[in-house]
Amino acid sequence: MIDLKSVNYDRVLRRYDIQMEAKETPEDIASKMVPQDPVLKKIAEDVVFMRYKNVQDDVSAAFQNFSPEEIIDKGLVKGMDVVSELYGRGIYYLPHVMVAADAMDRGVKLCESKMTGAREMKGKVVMHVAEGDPHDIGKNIAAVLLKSNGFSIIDMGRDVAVEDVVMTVESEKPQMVTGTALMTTTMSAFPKVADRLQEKGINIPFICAGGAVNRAYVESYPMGVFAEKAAQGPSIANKAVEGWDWRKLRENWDKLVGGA
Amino acid sequence: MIDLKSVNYDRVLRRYDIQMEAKETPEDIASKMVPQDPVLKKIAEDVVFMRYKNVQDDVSAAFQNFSPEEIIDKGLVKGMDVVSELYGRGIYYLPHVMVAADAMDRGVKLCESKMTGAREMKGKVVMHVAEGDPHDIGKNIAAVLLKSNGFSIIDMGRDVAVEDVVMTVESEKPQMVTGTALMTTTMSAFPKVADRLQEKGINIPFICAGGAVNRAYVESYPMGVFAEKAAQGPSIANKAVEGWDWRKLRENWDKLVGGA
Amino acid sequence: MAIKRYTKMEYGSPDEMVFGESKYPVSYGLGQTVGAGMVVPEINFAPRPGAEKNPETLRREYVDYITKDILDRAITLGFPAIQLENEHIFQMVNDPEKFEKPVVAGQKELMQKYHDEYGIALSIRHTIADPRLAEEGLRPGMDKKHNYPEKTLEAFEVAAANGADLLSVETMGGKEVADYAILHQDIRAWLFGIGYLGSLDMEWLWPQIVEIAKKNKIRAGGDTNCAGANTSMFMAGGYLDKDIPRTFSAVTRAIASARTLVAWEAGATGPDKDCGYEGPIVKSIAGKPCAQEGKGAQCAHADLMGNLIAQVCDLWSNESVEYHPEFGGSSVQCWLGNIGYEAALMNTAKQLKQDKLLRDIYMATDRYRCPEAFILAYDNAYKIGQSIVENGNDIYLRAKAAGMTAARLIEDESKAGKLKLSKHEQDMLRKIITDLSALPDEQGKFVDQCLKTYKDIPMFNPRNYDL
Amino acid sequence: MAIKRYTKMEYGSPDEMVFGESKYPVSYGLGQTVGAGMVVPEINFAPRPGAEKNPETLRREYVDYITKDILDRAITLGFPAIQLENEHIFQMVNDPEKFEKPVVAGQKELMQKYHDEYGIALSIRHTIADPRLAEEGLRPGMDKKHNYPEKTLEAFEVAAANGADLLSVETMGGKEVADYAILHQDIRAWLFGIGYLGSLDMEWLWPQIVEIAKKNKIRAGGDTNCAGANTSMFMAGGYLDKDIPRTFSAVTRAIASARTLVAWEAGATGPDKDCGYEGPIVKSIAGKPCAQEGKGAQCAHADLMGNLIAQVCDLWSNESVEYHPEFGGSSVQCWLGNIGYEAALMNTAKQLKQDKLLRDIYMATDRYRCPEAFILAYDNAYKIGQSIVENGNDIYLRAKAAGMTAARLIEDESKAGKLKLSKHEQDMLRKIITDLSALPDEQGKFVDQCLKTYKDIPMFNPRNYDL
Ligand code: B12
Ligand code: B12
Repeated sequence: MIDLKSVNYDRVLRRYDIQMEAKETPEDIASKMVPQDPVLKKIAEDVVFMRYKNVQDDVSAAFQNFSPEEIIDKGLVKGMDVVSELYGRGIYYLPHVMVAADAMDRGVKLCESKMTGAREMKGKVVMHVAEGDPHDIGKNIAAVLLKSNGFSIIDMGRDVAVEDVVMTVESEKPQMVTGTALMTTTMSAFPKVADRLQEKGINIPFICAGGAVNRAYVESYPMGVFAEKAAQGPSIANKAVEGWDWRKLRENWDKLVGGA
Repeated sequence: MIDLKSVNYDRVLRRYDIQMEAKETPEDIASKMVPQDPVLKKIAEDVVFMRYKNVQDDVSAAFQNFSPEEIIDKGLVKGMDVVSELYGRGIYYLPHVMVAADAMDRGVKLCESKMTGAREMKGKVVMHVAEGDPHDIGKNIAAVLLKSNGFSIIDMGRDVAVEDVVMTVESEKPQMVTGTALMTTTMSAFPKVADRLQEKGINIPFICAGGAVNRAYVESYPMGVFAEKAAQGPSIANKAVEGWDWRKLRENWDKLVGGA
Repeated sequence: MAIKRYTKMEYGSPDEMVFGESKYPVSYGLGQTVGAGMVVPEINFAPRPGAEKNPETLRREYVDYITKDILDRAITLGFPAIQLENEHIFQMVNDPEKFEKPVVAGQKELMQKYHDEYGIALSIRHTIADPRLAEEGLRPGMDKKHNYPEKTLEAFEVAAANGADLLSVETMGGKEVADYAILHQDIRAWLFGIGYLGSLDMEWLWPQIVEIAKKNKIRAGGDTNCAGANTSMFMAGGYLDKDIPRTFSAVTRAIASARTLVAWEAGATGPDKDCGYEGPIVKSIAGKPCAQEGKGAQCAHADLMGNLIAQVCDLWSNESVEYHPEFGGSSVQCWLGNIGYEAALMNTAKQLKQDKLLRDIYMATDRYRCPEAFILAYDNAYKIGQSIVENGNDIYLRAKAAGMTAARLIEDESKAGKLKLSKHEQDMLRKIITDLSALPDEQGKFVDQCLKTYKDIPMFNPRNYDL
Repeated sequence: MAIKRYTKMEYGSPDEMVFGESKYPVSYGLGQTVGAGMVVPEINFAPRPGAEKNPETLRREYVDYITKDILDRAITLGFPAIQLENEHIFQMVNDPEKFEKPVVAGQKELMQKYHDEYGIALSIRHTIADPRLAEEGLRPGMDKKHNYPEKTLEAFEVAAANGADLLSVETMGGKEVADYAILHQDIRAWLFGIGYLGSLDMEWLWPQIVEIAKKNKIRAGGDTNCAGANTSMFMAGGYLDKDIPRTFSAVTRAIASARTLVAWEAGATGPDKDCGYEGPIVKSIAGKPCAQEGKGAQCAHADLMGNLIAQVCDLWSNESVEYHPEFGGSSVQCWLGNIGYEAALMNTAKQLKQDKLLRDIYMATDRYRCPEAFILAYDNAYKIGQSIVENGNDIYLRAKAAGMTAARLIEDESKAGKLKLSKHEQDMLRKIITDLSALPDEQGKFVDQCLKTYKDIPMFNPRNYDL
């Protein structure tokens, strides 16, 4: 093998990732964001630092002073907010988010078991991966993020037939439906879904996403609203439950998902 | 410089063009196609072999036995048919076609001067290059081919404003209009032309062509019919004067232009 | 058919490996030979959305448009040999008689025409889509809803009988566990999903593919762990991505190579598939030709080893591009131009006897760009290969050894050499080494442990693997 | 400003030339230096149809989408330096204040942000579209219909004042005659149109561009004969094309190089434009950096020298690609990946001190692919350069000499060497040599002859050239 000693790699490549490595630690950021109350703080930190095993105890302990709803909103969700912030700043990686979401989920389940009624969710979302398409990682990530943002999720899985999607939307009456496709030849199911929903008089935003999918395509059929990243799911869903229809979502897309 | 002797270029590149070089000569093919009559034959051969200078004398001589119309149809045009065949088989190159067309043109002019009425053309075509676009070679080639196939051409040149095209089509009443654009940002004039023509109740085929232009784009606005090569111009124009409308041209496009 | 394990390296040293040559060249198709002194470009493509409307629109898209464009451009630019790869879309495996057959036959017919007319060496790889779903069942008889396992086998038969020169597939075995592993950064789960379950699935499927190929006198090419290690690498991404650390991705690749080898152990001859980057490792072990992709596959994804990965390729691919117009022709023509010229460069270097030097420049360019590239530099790939053959008879132990070797190589170089790691990459590397070190030395114990720990992973069903 | 003619070669021998280095490196933009030991990728792009609807949609397309995508991908892949080229569209030169200014300013603003944040070296070339029409008049005051000459100069001013680092243009002078020359295969007409009229037009325009650049403390890059020699090469095409013979195309390139040199004689510093292939010739004469494009510009057109043309480049470009999505990101991201990796390969070769060897492999790959490539191989390019400087003070004689040298080089190699020619190419070559040999030895006589012979060429108007 040729001798590589002479190579000044600065003229070949730059490790911008390392150069930009965040100087801040998760601890720094969390300390600024978590709730003041020591009990809720502990719970939020369990989520932030993925102390999967502590969540159960800390949430149980909190029932003495707080209602299950308060624990969810002011403890668990606050923790997840920190996680989102850390992920956004490039300090946390995706798996952190996944594991933190698991931790939060566990806490939420416990709270729910103590609640008299069902937990009040922001809204309901039906999710699926297009017929013939096995690529479901993106959908799974999006599901986790929507769920940890307070939406109730009906996850239909992958390779889902058009008619099944339509039937489920009809019966579940969600505020929003999502489709994921990673192949040019499976994404053609989206306009079919849209058409069939329209025939049934259903007119909710239909978030479409996935590798091969692009904005122009999604905006070529009714109801379609494009999403590029899983992290955009909650912002779009929030607006959808606020009552924005798909036309308004499209018009404000650039702003909504934070620039081009 | 490194020594290239060791290189077996067969493992790097193949000169398919040379390998396939036509064994037939222009003479072989012409001899099978030109008219039998010696006078007309000579005229046809003047075109085929681009004897620009002989055309005048040979056509003049032919007036003794033939009408100007016969000389055009059975002599000059037959010669041009041979040229098309030679070009199609890759024996003639494009400049041969251009020069042969010049020769034919000269003969036609002479015949026309002897005709009582105007020469009967197959039909009229208005041609232009889109506004802001200076790329006109393709249009010029197409014009030559249409002309030598018996169409009368109104060539509006390049960088032509939408309104000018519309006005000219209105006043000239052609069977077909063509547009050429080689830039993604000038081809957007085509749908505008189409819209304005429709507003005026004009509904003729609008052949659109040029580097950046593609079939899907052209078929996205009314009247548009795509052409990929200048040589496809005459086949499309022939059908247009036969009365095919743009929808029928689109439907039969693959067959019409000879395969994908 | 029996699986013949690799327990020694076919190459005596890393330096023996170079692009365009392999120990066991393979001939097939219309005058094609791969691995015998020449790199061949392999052009991939995806039909436009809507082309799958009906069998005729699909045939037209693949044959009249895509294949014709490709062949025309190959002649236009004077390439002496090209290979096509058709990565089947779902519709073709879902209904092979209707959707697959006309495409396979039509492409071959056109290729034959060009071969006869110009003498250009041509071949086509048909890569069957693996539609099997873990949740429904991976083996025949299990999936009552779609019959996907049966359809998969039928799709191979149809391709082989109608014009395929080379059969490939990217098998899905273990994917449900691998997905979990990626999202939870659990290297043990990965070792179980890909190293173990993935190998088992291949041991079931590949002997059947080899049989079908033999029966039809064509070739069985190979597999790659696109489903796993590429997902991992894709998510690790480049310097703006923060989805998963690249040290994790690098180790998953090494483990995946022990799995990918199974196709060749089951009798496939190569060339393997382009879209797995484990080529250098499996080639070092088996000496069979491999397809790779890098800077000429930017249309399909941005990797961090666009040059390095060309170092020992036999086919040079663009992975895939959607068919659409560009200023320079159609997209498949443009990318064929690009990979065809790269192949020409390599072939000229071979003729000039400078191929090993060009190999080293390729390799040096990206050696330190990321951990994934580093472990695939041919010297390191060879070391990982060695750790696999040393444990060649045990699919668990060899996959574990591959992972550990990769992890150690990265660790050493990041301490002493030019490979830089981010803090998170370092943390992950340490965790991987710790986790792998803690694993049992026996397959049985490992499997028991994993069946217990991972039993609740969504869609995971041990019956898919006869467990 | 005075024109300083080149009458001797800046390089002492062909072997001194290599990619990534030039005698006179140029610094500009945000930390960019070109020609000083590193090849920089230059990424070009075209907006989607419809983006030109209004100034805001155009700005958004160029800035928020295209420029952002490019910068993100450059960081993602770790490229240390890139250059952008914005080839202006008609609307920007037709109404600079409205359409050009926001784009130029917006792109620079975003580039500054990335430069500040990551330290990546960045620069942008603005290539003004030359909309002047021979039929309306090429000089100010002549074109009453559109005022294109005036608008062209305004467009340079606006670009220079609002963020351009480098000004370029592909001038149109002589094009009306060159088009005729191509379609009629008349080499004398070409010599007149490009060698003579084209040079005159540049002598009028380029000193003004250099002035504008100086005033704004930026750089005037260079011209190329896209309008002429590229049209010619494009139409000559590949092995399936039969539009014009490649021997004709090769000679037109050589003649064009004598014209392209004028920009540098008028004080431009380089780097010249990517899209002319005369770079190796003019670089050999002037030692200024040049941009080239080949296998990484397949998106824009298929040439027959995808590798060779990299031999002595300082910038490596993709020529242009329409902005649209691909599996691997947007089209500009995919092609940036491709050319950026090629630049990385060259830069690694430089670091390994193997750059001249890689240069030779590039060159050897396409040396015999076609006559156009053959005359541009750096040794031949150098010889053409010599014939230009020997007649350096006479724009007619030097262009003629360049053409004749190219023709002779092709003739000799086709007789004695490895360069094959088709029968038609041979015939044309003989005709070219005969035609060039028959030309007068004096500029005055030549011009008189041509003015007479070509007076009826459509759109040709001697007043456009002060004749
Ligand atoms: C991993 C992968 C696989 C894995 C999938 C594993 C899994 N569980 O998903 C496996 C191996 C199964 C696979 C198989 C195949 N694949 Co695949 N695969 C990929 C690969 C490499 C990465 C995809 C991925 O996981 N990306 C990461 C995820 C996170 O991205 P994502 O899903 O797009 O999600 C993001 C956004 O879209 C968004 N999002 C997604 N959904 C949702 C939903 C909501 C609500 C929101 C808000 C956001 C959102 O958020 C995510 C990011 O934050 C791509 C390469 C590429 N360039 O895309 C090819 C690719 C998609 N595959 C391709 C192909 C061809 C196939 C096969 C057909 C190959 C074959 N012939 O065998 C088979 C499918 C077989 C079949 N049954 O039909 C092609 C598709 C080409 C085409 N025609 O369109 C690609 C593009 C590769 C290529 N360049 O050729 N593949
Ligand atoms: C030659 C050329 C020029 C020459 C044109 C000379 C001329 N008289 O036409 C000149 C130098 C003038 C030129 C200028 C520019 N050009 Co230019 N040019 C080219 C080039 C290299 C070849 C085009 C060509 O002549 N092709 C050969 C002819 C024969 O093809 P054609 O016109 O398409 O015609 C064929 C068919 O379309 C069909 N056809 C055409 N018309 C018709 C009509 C009918 C009825 C029929 C039946 C058929 C038909 O028949 C022909 C074949 O048989 C292309 C490269 C490319 N990849 O296309 C770039 C290209 C078109 N140019 C391009 C650009 C950007 C420019 C400039 C804007 C550059 C600049 N910034 O200065 C300027 C324009 C300035 C301005 N005023 O706006 C880009 C366009 C990109 C985009 N945005 O879409 C291209 C694609 C180059 C690239 N890859 O970037 N250019």
